[in-house]
Amino acid sequence: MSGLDQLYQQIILDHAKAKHGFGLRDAGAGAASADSHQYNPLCGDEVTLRAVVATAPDGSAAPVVADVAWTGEGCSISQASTSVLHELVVGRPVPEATGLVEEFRTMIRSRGQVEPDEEVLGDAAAFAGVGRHANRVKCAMLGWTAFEDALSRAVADLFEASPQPGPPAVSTTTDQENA
Amino acid sequence: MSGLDQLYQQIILDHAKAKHGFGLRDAGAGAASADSHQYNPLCGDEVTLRAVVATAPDGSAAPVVADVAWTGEGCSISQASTSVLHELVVGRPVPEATGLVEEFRTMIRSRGQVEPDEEVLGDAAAFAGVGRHANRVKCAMLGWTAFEDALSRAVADLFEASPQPGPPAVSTTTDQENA
Amino acid sequence: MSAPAVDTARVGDPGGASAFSDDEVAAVRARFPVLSRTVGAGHALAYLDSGATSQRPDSVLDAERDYLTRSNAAVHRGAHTLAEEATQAYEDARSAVAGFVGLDDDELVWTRNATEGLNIVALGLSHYGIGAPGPLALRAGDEVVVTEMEHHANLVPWQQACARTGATLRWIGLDDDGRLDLGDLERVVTARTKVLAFTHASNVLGTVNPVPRLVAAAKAVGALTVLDACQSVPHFPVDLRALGVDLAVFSAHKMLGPTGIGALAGRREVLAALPPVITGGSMVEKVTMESTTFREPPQRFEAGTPPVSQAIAWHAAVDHLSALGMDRIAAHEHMLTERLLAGVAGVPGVRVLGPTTARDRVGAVSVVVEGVHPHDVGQFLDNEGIAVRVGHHCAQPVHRRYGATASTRASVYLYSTTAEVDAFVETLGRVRDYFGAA
Amino acid sequence: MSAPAVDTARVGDPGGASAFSDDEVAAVRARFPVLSRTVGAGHALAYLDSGATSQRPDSVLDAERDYLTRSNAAVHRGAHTLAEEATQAYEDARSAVAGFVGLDDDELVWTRNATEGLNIVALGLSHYGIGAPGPLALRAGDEVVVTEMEHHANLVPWQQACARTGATLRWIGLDDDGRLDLGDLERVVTARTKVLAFTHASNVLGTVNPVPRLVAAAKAVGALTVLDACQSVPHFPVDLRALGVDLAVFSAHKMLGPTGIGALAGRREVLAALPPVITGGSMVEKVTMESTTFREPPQRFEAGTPPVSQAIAWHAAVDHLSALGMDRIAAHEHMLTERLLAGVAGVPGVRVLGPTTARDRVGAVSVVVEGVHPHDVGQFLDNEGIAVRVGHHCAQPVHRRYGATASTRASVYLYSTTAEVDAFVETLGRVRDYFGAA
Ligand SMILES: Cc1ncc(COP(=O)(O)O)c(C=O)c1O
Ligand SMILES: Cc1ncc(COP(=O)(O)O)c(C=O)c1O
Ligand code: FES
Ligand code: FES
Repeated sequence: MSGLDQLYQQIILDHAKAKHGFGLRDAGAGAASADSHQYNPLCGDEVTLRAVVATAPDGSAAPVVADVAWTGEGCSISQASTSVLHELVVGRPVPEATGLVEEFRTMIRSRGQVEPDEEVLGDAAAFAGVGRHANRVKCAMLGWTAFEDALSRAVADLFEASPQPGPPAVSTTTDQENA
Repeated sequence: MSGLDQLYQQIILDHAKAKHGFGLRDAGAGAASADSHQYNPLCGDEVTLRAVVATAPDGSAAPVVADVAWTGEGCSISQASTSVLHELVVGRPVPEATGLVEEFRTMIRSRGQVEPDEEVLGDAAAFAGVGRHANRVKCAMLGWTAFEDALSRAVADLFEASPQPGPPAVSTTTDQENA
Repeated sequence: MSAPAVDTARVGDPGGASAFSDDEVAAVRARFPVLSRTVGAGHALAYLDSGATSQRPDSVLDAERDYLTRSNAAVHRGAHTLAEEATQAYEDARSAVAGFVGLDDDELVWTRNATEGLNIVALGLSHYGIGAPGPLALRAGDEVVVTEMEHHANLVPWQQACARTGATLRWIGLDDDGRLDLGDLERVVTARTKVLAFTHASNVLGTVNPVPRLVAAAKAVGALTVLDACQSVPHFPVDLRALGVDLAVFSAHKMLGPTGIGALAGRREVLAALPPVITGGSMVEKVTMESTTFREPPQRFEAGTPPVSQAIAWHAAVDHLSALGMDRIAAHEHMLTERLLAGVAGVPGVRVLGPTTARDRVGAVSVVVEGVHPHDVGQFLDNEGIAVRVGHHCAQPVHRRYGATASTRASVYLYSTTAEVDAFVETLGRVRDYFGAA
Repeated sequence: MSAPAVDTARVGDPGGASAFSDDEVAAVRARFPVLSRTVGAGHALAYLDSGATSQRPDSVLDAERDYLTRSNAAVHRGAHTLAEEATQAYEDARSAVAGFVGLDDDELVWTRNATEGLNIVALGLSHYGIGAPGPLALRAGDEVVVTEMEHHANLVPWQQACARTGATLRWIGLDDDGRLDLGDLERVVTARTKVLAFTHASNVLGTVNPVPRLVAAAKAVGALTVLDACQSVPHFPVDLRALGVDLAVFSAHKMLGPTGIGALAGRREVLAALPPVITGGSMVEKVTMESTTFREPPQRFEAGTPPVSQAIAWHAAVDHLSALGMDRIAAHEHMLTERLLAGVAGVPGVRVLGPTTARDRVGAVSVVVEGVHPHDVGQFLDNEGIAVRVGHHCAQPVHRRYGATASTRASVYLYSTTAEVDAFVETLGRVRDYFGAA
């Protein structure tokens, strides 16, 4: 496999076209949601992502990720990684989703050193090669950073007595994604 | 002769002690004078020099340098070069003095390449070695730059109908002495 | 060292000078060690990113190392031999770089990069608060004019200067071919205009702007002209005195020299009227705890330890360029630009931002590939050893003007070859297929 | 890479670490090509001017050249291999230099030199005019406190900031031994104090100031602390986090690295509260013709092409220092300082500016020779191959405080030898005779 094909695995090219979860939708009744806008100053691309959380159907303590809806523009890596994110976390308990974000970040930041656990990361394991490309790390993380940000605020909302959805928070891709 | 002795010729060491013309004196009657203050920002040293001009005793058109009086602090090169200046130009017609300043500057700036004409420059020829020391060029020129500046204003005063001595002009050693 | 005067109309029409022959290019390239490296699976490097930063020849590397292993010392200080050698080499470098753009040594200020040079000017003009506003200071009601093709470096500092002083920022728009809309000129540059700041050559469009025409418009209303010469000085002969601009900036790293150094250059009377902004050692005369007086330019703008070894390396860079001849370099790049434009025109689904002919144009060619993101295009090219730049190239407004967020830019320099240009064109032709956009 | 925390009281009392043996010094010196050159009539060079700028070891020269001949490219841009290698090396350098002073990589801003770093802070705090004054902005009635031993770099920018904002500049005076008059401290640092800016070690007196005591005084009144670490970071272990200062500056060229690069480093919350002053590419988020938003620190303060190869060289420099051990370097210099002070004390007609014992002192020893101008002293020493600095060392007020316009300064570093110190002392003993002052 050429370096190129290692980076652009077929799974990534497919997700870049499929864009699972694309399009902002309203959260259903009983759910809480928050938006996050992330901007990549290196290329000018951006994503707006809505995380929707709801109490677990089985009544367990941890809420679940009810939906990940997003729009935005970007390279195939950023589009595919957000699409994969949708596939991976929707329906999961929040702590599990948060753990996956951590796992994904560790893999991406490892400069290609960490072997991804495909059992855990599923399609997201295809992004292991991105870590070797310093200037693409932000691409892979764009949607995931937005999700992490939106999720924490959606959960806070869900647990608040009277959820007060504020204006969507705007922040840049955190610059520590650099390294 | 060591490099040191070539720079600090005995003539220079003597002048640095003798400081001909040291001390500000008033210009006599019928003469015009102007002061110039020069500051060397590289070392913090300074000189205040008064050029006095008078109409030539022999009635010729060009005025003569009647006095060069100065005070200030500085290294032996700067003190000696100002002392030598006094010796060289007092009593000379102004155009001759201006020519000597040009001659001196050319020698100092030549990086030690121009052989000085001892007939013309007298003791000032001893400063030929200074040109090889980029950081001492300003030292050698400090008093001479002050003289050039003061002289041109003194002459202007002399030719004015009613000479109006203004406040002494303050300026730094011109930075082109650098090169 | 002084470059011959050039009428910018001549750019794209190299007159007598000819492009380098194949043998000559090979000899040019032999001096740049990095050009012989391979990339990825053994692909020869095709470096088409000189618009971002150029590569360095051995002469430049050697000059800096020689200085550092022989005379390295603080300049203008100390009576010792190393300090004197260092001072001499450093001031010789100032003369050489100033002479390369037709100026005298006291008309060139060493800066951190071109960006800092523009900030020195923009901050200097908005320098209210220390004493009285200087003769050039901007005030409410004044106008600053830029163009819509500026690099952020020649836009954001002016936005800030206007915000600080109450002046208004206006700009000259662009036509659909990527040229300044000069029909606008008399409407935009008016008696209220105090500054006209514009780029000599666009780093995105490649457009070379008509400096004489713009300078004349500014002079007619008494406005200061500030030229961003980052993409011109490296590529064709530029005589700033002949061009008649007041101030200009450019960077060493785009013309075979090091990072860490740029220049603000211009008319000594204008520099003398500009107050300093960055203060500290070496730019002062007399300092007490209470107050400070400042030196004359250029030192007034050079606070602290300057980039000494970088200045010396830059000297070697302009010597290297002069020895080859800026007119021949321009002719060589003109030939490559024509080939690049012709090649790209033949690739389906590819749109060029900027003029599609090489007249009044430098060899930075930015393209938008339909259906494929520039970063993906760049990655695809890299896989074959072709290095191009992708993104907004620090010029978001010009991209927006042409309906793009980002682009893929190939840029040539003296060491670029027809083979590299052909490889770029051929590989570009395969991008859309790979990403399923064809 | 992180240096161990150090209580500055330990300086001058190296504890466990020992000075380099003769063999070790020889090995240290072998890495610095320039140290083997001769001066004038075949004299070995005795470089005692490291306080102005240090020499560079082969490791630093090689690291920069390797980068330039292999991966040179614009960083954070382009999807190509060279750009990725360059970005990686550049960001690794940031981590390394930040770690060397106990900080994280997002707490270090690359600047042109230390002077620019202090200006970024002083201008940032006087940055009225763009939007509302930030939380740190100076206002009329506020006070900025410095000391009487500051380098012009840590004095003039504060004078200007006060002139701009209507704040008042105050300073801590000095006692006759060359130490801060801390009896003054509570009188000078008051509820009105918004900034306490002071040097860690004086470049003229050699005095190492008691950072913990000064930081405590500033914290007690809620003032920002700004440390000039130019003469400390190169010479002994410094952990900025442990010292508790808010911001600090230092320069590569005084610690084996290149000119053209320095650092502003400090607490991320403080950097985050500081507005940018120099604007342009790479420090922006979204730019339209009308307005611009800025990135987070450190990028917010790094407009334009950064000093990339210089950052990589600086990385090699801190690795070189760390491999030798900053504690051993400090011990070595302490030994040399003691010898220097003892030797000079024995020369008639010579007065030391600053403490006459090596406790809480670095190895910059400035002297005034009765009856001989410092420049003449320097020239005399140069004739024997001894390189020292002469002049006011960019610190006129401290000279005035001790009744001098200028002085002659010998300063040691890791590669200095006892023989060089002895030669300096011996030659100094002959100066007054030569100039007829004895
Ligand atoms: C104590 C001190 N502060 C500041 C500076 C200024 O450093 P730079 O010239 O690298 O900006 C120096 C060095 O000259 C110094 O010794
Ligand atoms: C047209 C133009 N202006 C300004 C700049 C900024 O130059 P520097 O990054 O060297 O400050 C560049 C290069 O990036 C440029 O191409
Ligand atoms: S290039 Fe912009 S997100 Fe990948
Ligand atoms: S050193 Fe000051 S004038 Fe010579």
